[in-house]
Amino acid sequence: MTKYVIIGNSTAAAGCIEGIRSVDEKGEITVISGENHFVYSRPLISYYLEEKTDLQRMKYRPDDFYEKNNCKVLYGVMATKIDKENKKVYLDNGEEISFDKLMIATGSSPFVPPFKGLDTVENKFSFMTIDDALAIEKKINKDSKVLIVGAGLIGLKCAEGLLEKVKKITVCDLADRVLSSIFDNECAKIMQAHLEEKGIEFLLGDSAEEFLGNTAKMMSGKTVEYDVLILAVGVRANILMAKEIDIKTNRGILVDTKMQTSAKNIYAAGDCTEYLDYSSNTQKVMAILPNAYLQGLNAGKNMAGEQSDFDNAIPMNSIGFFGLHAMSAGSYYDEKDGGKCYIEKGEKHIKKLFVKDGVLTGFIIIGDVSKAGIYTNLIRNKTQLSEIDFEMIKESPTLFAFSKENRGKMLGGVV
Amino acid sequence: MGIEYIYPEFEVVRNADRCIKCGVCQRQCANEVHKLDEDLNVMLSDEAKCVNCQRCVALCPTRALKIVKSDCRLRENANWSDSTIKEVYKQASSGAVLLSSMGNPNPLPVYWDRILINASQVTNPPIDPLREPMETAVFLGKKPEKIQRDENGKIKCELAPQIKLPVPIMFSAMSYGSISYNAHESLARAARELGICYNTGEGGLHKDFYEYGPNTIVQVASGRFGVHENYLNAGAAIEIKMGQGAKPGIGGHLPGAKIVGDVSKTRMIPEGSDAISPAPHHDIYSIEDLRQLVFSLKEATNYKKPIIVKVAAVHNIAAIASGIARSGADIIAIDGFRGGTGAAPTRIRDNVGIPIELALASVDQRLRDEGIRNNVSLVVGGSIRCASDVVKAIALGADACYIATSALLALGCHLCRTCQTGKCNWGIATQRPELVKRLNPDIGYQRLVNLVTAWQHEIKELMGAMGINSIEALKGNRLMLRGVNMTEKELEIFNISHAGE
Amino acid sequence: MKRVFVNEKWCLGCHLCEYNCAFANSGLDNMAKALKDKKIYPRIRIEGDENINYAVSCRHCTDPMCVKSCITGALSIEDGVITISQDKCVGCLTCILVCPYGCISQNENSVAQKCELCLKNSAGEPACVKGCPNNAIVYEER
Amino acid sequence: MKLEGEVRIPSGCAISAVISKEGNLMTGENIIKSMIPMHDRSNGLGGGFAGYGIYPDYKEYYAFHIFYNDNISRNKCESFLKDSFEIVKAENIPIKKIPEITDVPLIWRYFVAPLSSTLSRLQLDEKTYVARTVTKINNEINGAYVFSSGKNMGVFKAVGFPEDVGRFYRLDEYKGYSWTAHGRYPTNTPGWWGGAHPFALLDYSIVHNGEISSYDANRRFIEMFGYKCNLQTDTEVITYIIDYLMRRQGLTLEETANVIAAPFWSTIEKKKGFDKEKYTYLRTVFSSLLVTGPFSIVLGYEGGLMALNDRLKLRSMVVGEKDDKVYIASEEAAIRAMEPNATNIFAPAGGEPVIVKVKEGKF
Repeated sequence: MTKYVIIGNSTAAAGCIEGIRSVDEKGEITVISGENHFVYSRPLISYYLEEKTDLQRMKYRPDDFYEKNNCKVLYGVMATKIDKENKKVYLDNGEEISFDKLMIATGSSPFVPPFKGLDTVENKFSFMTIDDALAIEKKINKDSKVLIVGAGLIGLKCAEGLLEKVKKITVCDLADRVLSSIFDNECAKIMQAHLEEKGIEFLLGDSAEEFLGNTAKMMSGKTVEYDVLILAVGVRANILMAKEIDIKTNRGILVDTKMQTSAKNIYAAGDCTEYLDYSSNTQKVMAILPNAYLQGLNAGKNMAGEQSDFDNAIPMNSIGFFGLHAMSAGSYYDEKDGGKCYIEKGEKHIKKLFVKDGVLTGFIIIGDVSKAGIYTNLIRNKTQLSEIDFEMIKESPTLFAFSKENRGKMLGGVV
Repeated sequence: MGIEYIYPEFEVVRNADRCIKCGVCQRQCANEVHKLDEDLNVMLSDEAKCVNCQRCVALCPTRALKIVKSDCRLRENANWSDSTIKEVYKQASSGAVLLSSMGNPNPLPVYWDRILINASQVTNPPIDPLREPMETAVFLGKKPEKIQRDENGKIKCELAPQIKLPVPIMFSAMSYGSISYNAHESLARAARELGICYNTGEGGLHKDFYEYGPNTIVQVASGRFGVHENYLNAGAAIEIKMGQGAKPGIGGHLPGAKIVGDVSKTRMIPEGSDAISPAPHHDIYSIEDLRQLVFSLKEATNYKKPIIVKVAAVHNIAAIASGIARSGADIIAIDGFRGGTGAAPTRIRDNVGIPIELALASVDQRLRDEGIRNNVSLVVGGSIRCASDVVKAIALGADACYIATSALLALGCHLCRTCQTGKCNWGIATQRPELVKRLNPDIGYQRLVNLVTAWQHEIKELMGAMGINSIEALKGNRLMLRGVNMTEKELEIFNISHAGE
Repeated sequence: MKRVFVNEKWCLGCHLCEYNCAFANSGLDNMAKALKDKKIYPRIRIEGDENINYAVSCRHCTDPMCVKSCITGALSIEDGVITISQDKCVGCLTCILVCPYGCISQNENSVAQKCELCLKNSAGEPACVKGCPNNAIVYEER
Repeated sequence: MKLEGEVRIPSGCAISAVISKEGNLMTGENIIKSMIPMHDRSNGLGGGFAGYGIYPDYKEYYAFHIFYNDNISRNKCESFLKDSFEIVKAENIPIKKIPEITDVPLIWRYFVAPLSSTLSRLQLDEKTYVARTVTKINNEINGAYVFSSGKNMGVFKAVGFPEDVGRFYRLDEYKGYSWTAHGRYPTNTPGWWGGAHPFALLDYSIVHNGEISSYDANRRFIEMFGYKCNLQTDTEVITYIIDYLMRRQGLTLEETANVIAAPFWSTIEKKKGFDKEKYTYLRTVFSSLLVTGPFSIVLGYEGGLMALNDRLKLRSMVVGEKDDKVYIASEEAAIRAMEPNATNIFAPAGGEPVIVKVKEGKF
C-alpha cells in the first residue's frame, strides 16, 4: 500500500487527493495542514468580508471530503523538514511521517517589505488566509479608515470586501496603475475609474515610506491617516523546505509536466511552483486557483502511478469589482514583440485580443465577458486563426466562427 | 387606392397579458405579419398579410395568439356572398384568373358523410381485432380471367405485375417542386416503413430517393418532366397522369421561381424556366393513343411494372374507366373533385368534376356489368379524410385509396390554401431553404406512419364490427352500407339501401 | 449518459428553447408570469445567422474545466451531470473564462448558471428538447 | 314481409350429413333422425335434404325438382322444358300429407336430357347449358322454381321442421350413398319453400349454417359471370362460387376450399415453395371469393362430400366415423343419433376442408 504525504491543505492538496483517488483507492494519504481549517477557498476571504459567503460555504469541498477519500488530516501541524533519502517528513510537533510519495503544496506567503516604523502600527494585517479575514473583521467599524498597500488582486479584492463596512479606503501602490500584473495602462484606467466611482481612493506611483502609528508618510510627501493597515504588496512561493534538500527551485519549485520536482518521488503543485506557461512558452509562477487544482490533480495521478501530463497551463484571471467584470488570459504581445492587438472599446468596456504567429496568445476583457471561455480555448489549443472566422469571433465569441465540421465535433462529441 | 382596398380576411388577436415578446411569431412568419416595435415595445401585426396558416399560433409559447375571421363584412346578401364580391374586386383590380390551392372548400355534398356502415349483432358475431387476425393487405394489378395449368396439372402461378399493400392506402401524387424535398423524404420514408407507396407526381424523382424505389410510384404526366429510362424502372409502378381532380382538363404551371437547384435537375429543365404541363398529353388524343402509351411504358420496363392511369372524376367517368380498363392499364386511379392541388384556377377547382363517391360507385358497377372488374384495380382519391372514408370507399368497390391532403395535414399543413405563394410556413409547399427546414422528415415520416397505422387500426375495428376479417371481403360489399339524406337517384347510383331498409 | 444535442440542420432559430429554458428554471407555473416584461436568462443560447442556427448548452464534459477551475467548489459532477450550487457561487465567473463552448452564463443575481438538464426543476425532461418544434434539440446517448 | 329474393336473408341453422366411402346405400331414415336432437336450431321456417345415388335407374338424366305455384306456371314451364330437353319422365314427387306441413305447392320431378341439336347450335357444354336453363326458369318463369337439377341426386325441401319435411317427402323410401340435411332458423322471412336448404345447382348442393359477412362482395363478383343471386341467401352465393371455381375455373375441391376459406397471409407466409406460390396466387386472383363471417357448410357432389368451416371457426361443426361411414353435423348429438358408436369425433379446424370421397366405381 503506497503511503502518500501531502504538505499543505489548500487547493493543490485537494486536487492531489482527488488525483490519487482516481487511480489508487487504497493508498494511505496523510495531509499536513498548517492552518486549523477544513480545506477552503482562499480567494473567498474578500467575499466573506463582503458577506457574499460564509465560513460553511467557503469550504472548497463537501464536509465528508476527507472521510470519503479516506485521508488522515493533521490540523495545525507544520512540516519542518524533508528527508528525501529516508523518505520522511519531520513535523513541528516532533513527530515524523514516512512516505512513498510526497506532495509539496506549501503555497505562498505574503511578502512584507521592511517598512520603516511598521512596528508602531497597531492594526496591521496581511490578506491571505481566513484567519487574516477574521482578524480584520474584528478591527473594523463604520468609521474605520483603511489603508491598503498594494493595488494588485489581493489589495483590491480586500478593498471591495471592506468598502461597505468602513468609512474610507485608500489604496496605494508603487506601480502607476491598478492590477499591474494583468492589465496594461489602458485597461487599468477603466477599472481604476470604476473603483474610484465606487469610492475608493488611489495613490498610485506612490507608496508608504514610513508608518507612524496611524499615519503613513508617503514617498510623494503626502500623508495618509488610517485605523487599519493592510499589506498586500505581493506573495512569495514557499520553497524553503525544498531548497534545503537541493530540489531545483527558481522563484518557485521547478516541476515538469508530471508535477515532479527534481527529486524522485517528490512532487509539487500550486502557488509554490514554477512551471511552463503554454501561451508564452516560458517558466512562470502562475499563482492562480484553477492551475493549483489542475496541478494537484495531475500530480496525484502521477503519484499513484498513472502517466499524466499537464502541459497547457496558462495564466488567466477572472475578477470582478462591484459588478464590473474583468477577464484576462495568456500572454500579451505588442507589435514590438511581433504581435498584434485588436482593440474594441466602449464605456466601461474594453476588449483586447493579442495575436502572434497566427494564433491567439492572450486577451483582456473588461465589461461583457460572456462566452470568454471560447477565447481561452483558442489560446489553450493554439487554434490557427486561419481555420476560423476570426473577424466574426473578434466581435463576440461564438462557435459559429468555427467550420461546420468542427462545430459538429464540438457539439456532438463530449470533451 | 381606396377602391382597391379589401379589409383583411383575418385578424390577429394577441393577448397582451400573455405575450412575452419572445418574437417567435415574428421569426416564424414568412408572410411578415408580426413585428416587434422597439419604440412602443409591443408586437404589432400587419393583418393584410396573414393567411391563417396558424404557424404563429402553434408556436407561441404562452398561447397568446389566435387568428380569427374578420367580422368586418360587406352587407349580407344571400346571392352575393362576401367572398364572391371580393373576388370581383380582385379581378377588377388585377384582370387575372384567380388562383387558389388545395381542395374545393365549397359546401358541396360530401357523400361519405351520408353513408353509414353496418355492424354485426346477434345473428353473426363481430370479430375482435385484438384477438383475431384482421387482414388488410391488398394486391393491386390485373388478375387473370382463367386459371392455367401445366402438363402435370399444377396451377401456373405467374401473375401480371402487382403492387402489394399491407393496408389499402397510398400517398398520392405530389411533385417535388410543388412540395419540398423534406416533404418528399417524409413521404418516401413513411411509405417504406409502412410497406405502401408514395407517388413522385410529375416532377421527377430526386436522386436521393431512388433508394425508396420499391415504395415509389413514378408518374408520367403531360409535361414529361424528369422522365427517363431509369426513372421509369425505378419505381414499383408507373402512373400516367391524364387528369387531376382539383383541375380536370387543366394542365399545370410551376413558376420559374420554384425551378431552382435540385428541382430543376430533377425535372430536367433549365433553372428559372416555367414548368408547363399541357392540358392534354400531346400524344394522347384518344383512347387508342392511351393504349399505345401504356404499352410503350410496359415495353420500356420489360412488362415488370403495373401501369396506373389516373383520371379526374368527370361526368362520363364510367365510360372512360371502361375504356382504360381495356387499354392494357393494370390500375385505374380516379381523383375526385375535392382533391388538392398546389395551385389551380379557382373557378376550375370549385366547379369542374364530380364527387369521387359517385364516380367510384358508377365505375365499379360499370366494370362489373361489363365483367371486367378483375382486369383492373381501382384506386380512388380526392379527399379521403379518415379511416371510415377508406372503409366506405372499399365497400363501394375500390381496391385502395390515395391520400394526399390528409398526409399533408399529418406533415403540418393547416390548409390555409395559399400554396401558390411558395411561402409555406410549415415547410411543405415551398422551396425556400429556411422554410423547407421547418419540416424535419424525422418528425414528418413518423407522423405519416402514425396516421396510416392509426387508420389501419380503425379500419380493422370497423371491419371487425362488421364481422369481416379480411379486407377482400369488404371490397364492393355495398350491403354493408346504408344511405341517409339521399334521394332515390343517389341511392340508385350508389346501389345501396336507405338506412332503415 | 444522455445529453442534449443540437442538429443545426433542423434548428429554425425560433429561440423557443431559450424561453422554455428560462421558464423551466423560473420555478413558476405560468410562462407569462415568469417571463413577461423580464430579461430572460436562458441556459441555452441560439447562435448563428439568418440561415444557420443552432442551440448551445452545457456539453456536460467528462473532463470539465469549469468544475476543475471553480474557486468555490460550487460546480461539481453528479452522476455525470455538471451541476452548480448557486448558493455557494460568488459570481467570480472563472467558469465562464474556461468553458470552451461559452455555455455558462450569469443569472439575474450575477452568479453563474448553466444547463443542469432540468434535473433540478419540475420540467421532468430538458425543457428545450421538449419544446423544440423541429426536433433540432434531442436528449440522447451518443 | 318480403320473400327470399326480395331482401337479403341471413339465418342460423342446423346441418347434418352422412356418406359411405364404400358406396353402400342408406335410406333417408337415419339422416331424418339426426335432425331430431337439433330441433331447437331450426324455427320451422325451412328444412330439407339432399340424397346422392337415389335415382340409379335414371342416372344418365338430369333430375329437375320444381315447385309450381299453380298449373299455369307449370304449363308455361313444361312447354319451355319441352323446347330445350328431351323429357323421359315427368311426375309428382310422392309425398305424405301430414298436419305439420301446410301450404304445399305443386311439386314435380322431371328426368331430362338436353337436346343435342340445341347444344351444338349454342356451342355450349351440357352442364353450362343446364345451369343456364335453370337460371332462366327461376328468373323468368313466374311461379316456377327449380330446386334440384343434378344427375342421380335430388333435393327435398319445404317450410317446416326438417324431421317433418323428411317424413313428408317419404325419404325412407329412397336409398343413397350420401345424404345431407338442413334445418333453418331464418330471421327475415315468413318462410318460402324455395328458400329452404339445401340449395343446389347441377349436382352441387350446399347445406350451410352461418351468416356470412362477405355476402355482397361475393355476390357482386360472382354476378359478373352470369350468375344471378335471386334468393339473396348465403347458400345460394356459396353454391355459385363453388360452381364457378370447380366447374368453370377447374379448381379441385381443396383449391376451392383454399379460395373460400383462404389461409391467413401470415399462414401463407410460413409455407414454402410451390405451396406458398399457389396459396398466394389463389388468394390474389380470387380475392373477392373469400368468404368471411361464420359459416359451416357441407357441399354435396357426385361421389363425395366436403365439409368446411370459416377461417375463425365461428360456427360449430363436428365429424365422426364408423366403419365405412363418415358423419358430419352441427352437433355431436346429431351424429350419435345416426350412429351411437361413432368414433374419432373431432371438430375440424377453421378453413380446413374435410373431404370424403366414395371409392371410385362405387357410385
